Amino acid sequence: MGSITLKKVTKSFGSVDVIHPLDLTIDDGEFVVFVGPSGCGKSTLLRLIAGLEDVTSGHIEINGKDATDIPPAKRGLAMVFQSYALYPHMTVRKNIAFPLKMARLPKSEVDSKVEDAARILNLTDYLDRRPGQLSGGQRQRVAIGRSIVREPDAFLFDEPLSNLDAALRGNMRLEIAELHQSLKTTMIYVTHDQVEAMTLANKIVVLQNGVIEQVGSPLELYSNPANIFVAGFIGSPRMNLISGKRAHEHKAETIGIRPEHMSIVKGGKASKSKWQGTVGISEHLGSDTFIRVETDDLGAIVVRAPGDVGLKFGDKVTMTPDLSHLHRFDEAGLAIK
Amino acid sequence: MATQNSRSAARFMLAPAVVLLLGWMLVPLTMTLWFSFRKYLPLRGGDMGWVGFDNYVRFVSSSSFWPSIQTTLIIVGSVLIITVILGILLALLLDQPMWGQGVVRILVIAPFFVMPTVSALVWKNMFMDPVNGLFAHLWKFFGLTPIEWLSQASLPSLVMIVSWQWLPFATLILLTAIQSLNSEQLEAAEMDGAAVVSRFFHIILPHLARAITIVVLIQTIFLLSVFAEIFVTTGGAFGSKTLSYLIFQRVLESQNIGLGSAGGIYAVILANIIAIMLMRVVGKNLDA
Amino acid sequence: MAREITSQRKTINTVAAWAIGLLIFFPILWTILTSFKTEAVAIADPPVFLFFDWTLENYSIVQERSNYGRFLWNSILIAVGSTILGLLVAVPAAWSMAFVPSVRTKDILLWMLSTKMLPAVGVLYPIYLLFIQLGLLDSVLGLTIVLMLINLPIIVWMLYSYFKEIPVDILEAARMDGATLKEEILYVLTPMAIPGIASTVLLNIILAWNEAFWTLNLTAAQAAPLTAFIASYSSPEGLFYAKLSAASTMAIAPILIMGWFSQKQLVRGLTFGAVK
Amino acid sequence: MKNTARALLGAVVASLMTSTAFAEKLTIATVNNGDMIRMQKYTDDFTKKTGHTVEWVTLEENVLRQRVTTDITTKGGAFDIMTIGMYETPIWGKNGWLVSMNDLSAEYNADDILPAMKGGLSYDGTMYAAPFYGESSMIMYRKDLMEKAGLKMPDAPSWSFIAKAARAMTDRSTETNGICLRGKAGWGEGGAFITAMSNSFGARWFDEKWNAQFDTREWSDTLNFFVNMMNDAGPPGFATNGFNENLSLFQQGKCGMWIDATVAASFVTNPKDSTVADKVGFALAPDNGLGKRSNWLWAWALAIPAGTKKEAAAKQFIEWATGTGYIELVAGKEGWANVPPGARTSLYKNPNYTSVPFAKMTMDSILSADPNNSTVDPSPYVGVQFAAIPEFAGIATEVSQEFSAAYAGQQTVAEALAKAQALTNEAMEAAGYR
Repeated sequence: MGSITLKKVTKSFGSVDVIHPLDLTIDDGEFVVFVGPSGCGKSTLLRLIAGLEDVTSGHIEINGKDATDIPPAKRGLAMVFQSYALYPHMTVRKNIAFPLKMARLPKSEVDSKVEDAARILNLTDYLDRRPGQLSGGQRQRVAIGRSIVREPDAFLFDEPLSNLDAALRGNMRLEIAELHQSLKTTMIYVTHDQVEAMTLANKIVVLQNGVIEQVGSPLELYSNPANIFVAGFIGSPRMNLISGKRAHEHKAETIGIRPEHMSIVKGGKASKSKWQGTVGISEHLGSDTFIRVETDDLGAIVVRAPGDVGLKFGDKVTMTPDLSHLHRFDEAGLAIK
Repeated sequence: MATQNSRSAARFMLAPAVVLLLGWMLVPLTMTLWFSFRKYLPLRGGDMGWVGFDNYVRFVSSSSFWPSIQTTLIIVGSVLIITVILGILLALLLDQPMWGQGVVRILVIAPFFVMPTVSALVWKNMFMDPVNGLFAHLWKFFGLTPIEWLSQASLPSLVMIVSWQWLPFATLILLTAIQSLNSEQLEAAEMDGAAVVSRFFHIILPHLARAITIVVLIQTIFLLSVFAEIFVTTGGAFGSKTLSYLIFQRVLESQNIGLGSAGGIYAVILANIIAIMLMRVVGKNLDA
Repeated sequence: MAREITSQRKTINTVAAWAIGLLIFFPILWTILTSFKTEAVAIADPPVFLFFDWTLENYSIVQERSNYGRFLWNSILIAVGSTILGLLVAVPAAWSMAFVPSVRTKDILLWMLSTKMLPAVGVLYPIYLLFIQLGLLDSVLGLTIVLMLINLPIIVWMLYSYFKEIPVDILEAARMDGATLKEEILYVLTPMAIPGIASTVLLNIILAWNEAFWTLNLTAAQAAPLTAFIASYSSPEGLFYAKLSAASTMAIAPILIMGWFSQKQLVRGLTFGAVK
Repeated sequence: MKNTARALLGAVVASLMTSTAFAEKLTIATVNNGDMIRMQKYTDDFTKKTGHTVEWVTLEENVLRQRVTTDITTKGGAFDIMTIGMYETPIWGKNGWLVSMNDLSAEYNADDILPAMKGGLSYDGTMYAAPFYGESSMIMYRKDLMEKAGLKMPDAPSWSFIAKAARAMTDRSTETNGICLRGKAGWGEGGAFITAMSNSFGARWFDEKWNAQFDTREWSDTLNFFVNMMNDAGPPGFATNGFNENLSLFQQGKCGMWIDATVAASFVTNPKDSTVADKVGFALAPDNGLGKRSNWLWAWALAIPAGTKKEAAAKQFIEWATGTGYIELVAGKEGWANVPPGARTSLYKNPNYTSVPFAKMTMDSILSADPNNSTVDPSPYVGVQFAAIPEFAGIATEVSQEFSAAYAGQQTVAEALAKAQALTNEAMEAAGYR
């Protein structure tokens, strides 16, 4: 229980089309992440599924039933907001109990469900506090708790971690992943952070300007990006994209190569498969070093090297791309298979 | 940004307020409009027929009309200026650290709670009376001839009474606005070498623009209909007749409903002109 | 060194603020003091401030002359009643304007405010005639309705500016959590807007309490509030300052006391969205 | 048989009527002057006698007038009894808005009402309001100050004597003003005084064709005389002084003379409120040798709006409040000086009352005022200090505002008169008289 299907869904605000005709199927139990730059329509899409916005045309089906005109509360979905949207005047206990109270569950049942949720989320000691007295991570857990107790068919997360600091974000990411493991409920998660998308998702939906660019598992997207946009968006640091003469050499308008798919040596000579340049700024991460190489004919190229690579600023270097991992794109930016 | 569902709910929930106010405005206004075209003299037989624009012409050509407009504008304008300027100064003072701030605030807002009738009575009798009033005692103490406030300085006296009533309101709103000013902004300006005066004009005053707008808007609404203060103190004599007081005289004292209704329509027009002007001038500040 | 300067400045601030505060408050203080004087002391030259024989005589005379309790009760009924009624109409309206704004929202708001600029005296006759027809003359209900209508624009505006400060997310969360519109407003919005609603209520009570035109002209004996009470003292036989002061004190004391006790709420909320 | 049946039926109907009339609650609008407030204290006596209860709506004079006029013109029915004056009664009676008072009970003895009062409260021979008290105006003066000034007040002084005495009694160093007179705007305040005064100067409001007369020599004499005298011998701020302000000044001993309502006599001689109670003398209002004195005629009277359902009970109240029984009730409790004066002939024949110091002068003043013939030159209107036409109150208030502005020195007497002339003619044209 928890499959969601979008059929030819569009959304316009006035004359601005935010979502172009869009089809998408989400299966029960999947963890789907909508990712894309800000303004791509991913949050709007989530709100359309939630029922907080009306679709301009098209249909939304939940569990095989048309839910297009069903109000949010009746869709069997739960949502965790970016701002947590906790009720500031209620204690943690009341916050978590609120959806159950709205469903008019008997008090004993409400209490036991709240206790259960609190135990799962390590909130038992904080049940009588108000949101204002909690830390960011605790608030986030309360927001999740509030959605868990409803036992929804699917969870919707709208950039839930963006208000947390980096360390906490990592922890919460794990907790959400564990939650999905234990609940096995459909989750739809919106983020602009491709790292979150890669680490959490079974299925990633990449959006740009209201259009789905590609749908697939993280690795699929990583290894077989369907177009330049996905290629550039997924992966960190970004894939190196090269166009012009060097691309034509590989019978493509644009070629792409990820930083880890190149080897780098000091000195050496240029050839068709070897690129030459000068070492610019390096980022030393310990295990890896990302080296920015300035070239005359390719622009700046980023290469991943081992942490102990002995290259210095200004060294002349030669890079050798692994041609089996070379991505080729045509004039429309689509991948050439 | 909402669903069709909530939009229709919104329309449904806005409806009672709109319908009520529309009724409250339209029903009497229509009746007033109707009366204004009729010779309506209750004491001489009631509705005595259609007279076209006679009432309108008569109302404007009356020697009291333009002075009453002038008086209205003087009272509204002076009270606004006084309350805003004193309100800012008072708000700046109350924002400073001091002992007993809460008590001082109570003292300052107290006049706002006083009924206009009562404050007019108190000022008129106990302060401005040229024989027994406190001001008279004070003047005599300094060997001066007491001022006959309500006859020799009727407008300044009225402005004083009304300003006293509204100063607390202006002060409170401005104080809240000042307190919301980010102190880092002021500190940054101080670091940049801005003196106290230029800090006030370049940082505090622009920050207060919105609050001043609100004070001006709300006070104008209330000041246009100032009535009890005039009724109790001067009864409209000594050039203190505002437009609404003139209408009162036509309707209730002269019992000429037709003429008074025409005056009422003029007042509606004046109010709308002022409203539109206010919106033009200050409306931008309300956008947010 | 720095501390010393601050405390010196603090002293100056304190003195200045207290002086101005007392000056502003003085007319009220003087009225209250005078109400405890005899008529002769009230007009004494030079004026007597504190050292006189305090008497309650004026209060007993005023009470003997008119049944203060009844006027007070009517004032309370009308002020509180019109406020509750106003909230019932204004909360949904303000919710609509704040959370589901349309292109016309601002126009509607300004139009509502402009209805307050209508000169009351211009429409006295029509309203009086209507009240006769509806049998509302001299009834608490009639006055409650009129005062609600008069103050409705202000209530809507105040509530609107508070509601706009509340994040929409929270209301949407409630909607997702299965709350109906009524529940959303009742359990989530209203409690969150308590400070704003409190100050709206206070301001509205003050405005209704002090409204002197309609309350005087639409009542006779049954529904007359304190504004009518004071109208019978506004020019009694001779200028009896002490009795006038006693009556004035009785008319303003309840609202003054309420205002003082609740000034924190009033001050906190009295912004009309002025702070941004 | 038939007759007895009819009589029986009649008796049943009558008893039904009295029983329905029983225990009514009357709402009475009244003015907040001392006599009316005193009456409220004795309402219990009325309730005891009739079973009816009374709700009082006590308002300041201007508010009251505004309030009852609105109610009567719209037939609002908010009041069962209204307190109105000599100005309103004939106008409202003419419009058929008031219940006739011609059928009051025999024991009430309507014939005892002073003819001047009855005349002023009637229209076309029907009395529409019963006088609660009546008044004229007269001079109240300080005998001690008069003596100090070396003068002696005649019983019927002239304006020139008054002006001379006022200047002689004035001592600014002790804040003693020779004369206190009404200057306050409002037709019932300064307007009433100056109109009554103008009568003795030979002025009038309108000629026989309803033309305003403020451009006449007589009016300019009146106003100039008044302003000169008041500037020399009047209190500061006299332009805002009305009855109450002057009463207060006089009671504080700050006035040598005061020409005002005869009812004030009981206040200024009441030692509880007045510091000069034992030093007050009385005289007729002054004249100018033209045959008219400058005293007015006024009555506060009780009237019943037509269409009331409580007419019977209301009449019972009026009989109680304006009858001789009430006078005796007050006399018994508070002394004869405090009974409502000026309404009944019998009061002035009562030896208990004639011993009150101001009784005779009050009576003489009332008798010397003639509403039907108040001006030296003939005029088309009835009324001494007013003209009993519906437009008068509005016009006179505005005229008196112009006058008050002249008293305050904001404009000259000539300017004030010119404006008064213009606005009066304007209003009379609007009302269709000219």
